[in-house]
Amino acid sequence: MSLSEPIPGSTIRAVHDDFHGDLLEVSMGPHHPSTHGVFRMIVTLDGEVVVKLKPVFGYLHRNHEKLAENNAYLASIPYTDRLDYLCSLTNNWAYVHAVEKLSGIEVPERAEYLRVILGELTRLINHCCLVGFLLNDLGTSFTPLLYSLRERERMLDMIEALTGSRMMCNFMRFGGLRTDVSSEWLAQLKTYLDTTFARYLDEQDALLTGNEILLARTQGVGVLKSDLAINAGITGPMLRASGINYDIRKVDKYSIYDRFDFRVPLGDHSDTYDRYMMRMLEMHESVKIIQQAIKDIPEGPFIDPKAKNRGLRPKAGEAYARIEGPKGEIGFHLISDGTGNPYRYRVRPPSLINLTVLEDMCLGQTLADTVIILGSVDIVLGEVDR
Amino acid sequence: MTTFPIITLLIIAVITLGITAVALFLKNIIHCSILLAVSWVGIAAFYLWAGAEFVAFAQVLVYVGAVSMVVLFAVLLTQRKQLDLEKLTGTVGFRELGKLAAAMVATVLVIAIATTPLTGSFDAINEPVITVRDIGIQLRDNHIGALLIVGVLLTVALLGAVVVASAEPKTEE
Amino acid sequence: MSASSESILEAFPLTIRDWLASVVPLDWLQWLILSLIGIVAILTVFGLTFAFTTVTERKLLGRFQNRLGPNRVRIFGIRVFGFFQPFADAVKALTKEDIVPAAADKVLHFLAPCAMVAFSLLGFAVLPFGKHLSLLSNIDAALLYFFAAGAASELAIFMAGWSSNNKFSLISSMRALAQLISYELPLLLVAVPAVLMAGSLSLTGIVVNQGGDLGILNWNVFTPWGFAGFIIFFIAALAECNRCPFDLPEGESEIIAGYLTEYSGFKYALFFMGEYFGMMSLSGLGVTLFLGGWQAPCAALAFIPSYLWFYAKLIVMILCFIWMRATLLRLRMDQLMRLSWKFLVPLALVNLGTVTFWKYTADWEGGMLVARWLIAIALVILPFISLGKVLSSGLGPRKYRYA
Amino acid sequence: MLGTGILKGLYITAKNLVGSYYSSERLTTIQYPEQRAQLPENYRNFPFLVYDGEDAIDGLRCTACKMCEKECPPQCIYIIPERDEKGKLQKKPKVFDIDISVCMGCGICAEVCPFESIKMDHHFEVAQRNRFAGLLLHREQLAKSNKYYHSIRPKEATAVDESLAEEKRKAEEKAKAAAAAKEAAAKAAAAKAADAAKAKTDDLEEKKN
Repeated sequence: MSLSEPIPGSTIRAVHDDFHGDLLEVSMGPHHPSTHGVFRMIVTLDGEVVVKLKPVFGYLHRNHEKLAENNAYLASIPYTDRLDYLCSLTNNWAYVHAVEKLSGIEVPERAEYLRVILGELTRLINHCCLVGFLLNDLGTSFTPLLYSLRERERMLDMIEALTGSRMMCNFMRFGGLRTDVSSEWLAQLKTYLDTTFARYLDEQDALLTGNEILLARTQGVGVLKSDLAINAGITGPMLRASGINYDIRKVDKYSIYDRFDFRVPLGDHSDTYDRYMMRMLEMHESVKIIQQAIKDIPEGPFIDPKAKNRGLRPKAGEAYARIEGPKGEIGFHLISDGTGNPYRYRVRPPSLINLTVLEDMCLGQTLADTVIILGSVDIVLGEVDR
Repeated sequence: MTTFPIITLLIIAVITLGITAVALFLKNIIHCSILLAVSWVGIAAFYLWAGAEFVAFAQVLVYVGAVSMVVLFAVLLTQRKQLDLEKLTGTVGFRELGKLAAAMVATVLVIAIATTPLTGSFDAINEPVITVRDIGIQLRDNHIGALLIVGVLLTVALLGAVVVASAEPKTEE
Repeated sequence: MSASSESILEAFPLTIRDWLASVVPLDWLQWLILSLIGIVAILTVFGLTFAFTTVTERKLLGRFQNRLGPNRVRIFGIRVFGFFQPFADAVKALTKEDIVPAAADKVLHFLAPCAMVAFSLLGFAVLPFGKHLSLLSNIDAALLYFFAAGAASELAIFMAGWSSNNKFSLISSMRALAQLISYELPLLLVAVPAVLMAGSLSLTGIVVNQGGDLGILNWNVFTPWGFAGFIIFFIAALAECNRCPFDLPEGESEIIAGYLTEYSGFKYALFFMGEYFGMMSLSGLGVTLFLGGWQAPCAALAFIPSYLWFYAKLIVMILCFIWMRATLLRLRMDQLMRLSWKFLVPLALVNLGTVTFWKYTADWEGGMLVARWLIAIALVILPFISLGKVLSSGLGPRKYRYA
Repeated sequence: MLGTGILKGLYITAKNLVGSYYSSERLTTIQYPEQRAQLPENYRNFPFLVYDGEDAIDGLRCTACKMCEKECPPQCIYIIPERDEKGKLQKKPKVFDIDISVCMGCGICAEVCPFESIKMDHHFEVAQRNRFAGLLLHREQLAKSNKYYHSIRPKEATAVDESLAEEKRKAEEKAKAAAAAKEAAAKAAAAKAADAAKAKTDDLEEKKN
């Protein structure tokens, strides 16, 4: 199934071979400390080198899409929180974006600004979480992970004060947001980003980016060639780590992203270290976007009063809309037949599609590297299995 | 080390020989190799009894530390699927050959034991206690040649191993 | 240190021991009692240190990570910041069910933890805890004995890994063997300079050699070869007792708990006891070789008994172990081997060169003394930098372009 | 030079170690049973029914319109309206069950409820011994007073009370206006009737004369 030819030197040969000795088939099973959830890899090892890797997932399948077909449009917004449970606001935004495109609902200015702020805040949460988990897989006994989680807790507390729940926000509605965002909340966010979060970023940078062991363990490991990345449909920081300039915020210019100036970092070596640095640099950019958005956010309605949320019946038709989620391009493809329930409701999960190239990256690497490569792909099983 | 009467010598001998005998007749090969390592500790006990600490600790360090690992690695990597042993040792001729070799080794050992003049009585071991410093001086003065040759030999072997290990197979890019 | 200036505390443990021994009539029985008291003393002191090291480790790790360590264990209503945790752990370890896998090799599975603890305890026999306090002080090949005792612990790890009949344990015992063997060499090589300077293999001789009027400046660690030796020793000791940057045998994120996977209950606790005893005996050796054993830092402080100085330095070294564990990432297997064979062993060999230079230029004075120090420092730093460049060639933080 | 990165890392962890002893910025642990975190006002967990006045069941604002039952995504609300003796639907729920083992606390019921009667609660210690009976909350357990609602969500509760009061006032005005209009209409009708009657009597007189 792998799209590219096997890496020269990795010996693809029979598992049971009396002369060379048997290959060891190890199941890093659904119940493994570093698979970020219920995900299984059947790894065939020649000594420590990986010869074959078969990912097995589906343990967290909750029938999300069939459920949405039997629910009203409004009722499936809380279910999108549970897709990628680390960043529920961007899931909401992607779904609401698709429904607005399907039924032609307008979104007022202030709502657009607030959506950008919350979307970028979720990106910060996801990236600082990922950096922590990646380094936890590398073996530090939880230290960088707990620094990241401490910052994430502060951000989640702010989101809880706004939306009512830390991770299951259910905050976006067709045509805007559920409630308005108070100016004190925005001021509190601004001071937090300028002081505590900035210090966290510098600390994490100093603690890890120059660390010799991290360099040795991640540079040159799990290389994903750019042509394979494009063919496999990889999106998000993984694609940009392979040096391809494709960020949907710049390509589609959806919502009001054209008003903010921010840069998109690109990697040259497309290895695990680049994927890790992509997330670190994107965090700096997201902080810049939020500060610009807070500076010139207009007054006005937080939701389009004419937009009908309850009992929405969009006219028959079909729409696909996508946004740049923290893990890549998350898109919703909705087909409506005029009734209250969507006829077809399809989610484009970036984690699952980024996962398809896991074997190509792990061939020829050691068992310890497969764990970090899986960590750098940044998957959340809720989104992979849906 | 205080000198010990003859009884302790017998105890050590019995224990060591017992362990080696058990090691020979066990079915599980891993158990045999580990019991072999324990018997080397028994031999170190002989040296301790005789008051030669340096040799005893060297024996434990070299044999129990490193050689037992080599034995275990060898046993581990050549683990045959439980083939029956007769088929392996081939025709009857090998068995005869085996007996002959054993006999020759036995005669050599017996001659060696018979010809070595044993020092006076067993119990009163009162030769001067040799400290490590004396061993060092002896090595430096009388056996300097042998010491240098062995040193160079070991270093060459070590560096050879490092070079062989470090030269990754060319196929890996 | 003339006997008269000694404080009564210095010889206090000895007077108790001799008084207890004098009670017994027969002389060989007296010899038995003397050694038994010594053993019991070491076991209690280092057993309690093991218990409280586990809890200090968890509390310090917590504090490193901005959280509180365990503070819930309560005996008769007193909480003492959680320092009763080891007793709770002991009870838990004893009461937990001891599961032995069906296909496991029962005999080896049982023997492995016992062997592990036994071998790591052997090392304590020769460590000079105080001026008079050393169990086997009359052995003159003490250092060789120490390494002989340490070398056998690989056997225990192999037995554990092989007998659990579990793929992950097998991989991890292979890793453990390779790691322990390859890090024993730098450990030995770096101990040789201290022996060379002291002129004897016995550890008490090495500690006495580090005495003298300059106090702390006499310690080996404050000479160029001593400092380099101490760093290499520290790295090798980390690897010898499977501590953090080298805890590959039980790398949690890769092969779960490695050779400990199939152990539970008291055997699991025994393994940890073995690991901590190994850590304490190795840091004890480090203190003896480089940090001046039981020597007080300066003459004025000599009234504090010598065994307290040894214990303080031991605790400082254990805290450094914990600090490493809280910060450093884990190396990959081949990098770990490359670090030992291509970096630590060559540096240790060069260190031998610097110490011979240091010994034969002992009588340089004045201007020549400065030259001696500079040459020695150069002999230490230059190979470190060049080998470091070779080791980390092609690795380094990168500049990123923005689209 | 090799090792500087590691030393920088060690410095950072040491700084955190020392920092955690004095700066509350770093040490954020809350000892849960003894100390409790202050819940933000918008925090939502499981729904509850608001009742005015003293009696829990009569004062319920809920009129059993089943709007929340229809809109609830996991369908975990079950309502049976009250019926009086003649079987006519009353504006009161006889049975109002919420299965909080199914409810995911999304707050859509509170959003769509036209009568401000179901709101999201702050009470999160809901563990029960029995999974089925224990977690199926009935009308009695769900009903909580408006005073409690004010205690957990002061801003929102006051806004709701004002809107209810304002609605009541508008309703009374409409009722008064309607009443006034009715009287006017009645008067007008009466007046018309009177004119008609007068007109009829005039016709009679003209015919008579």
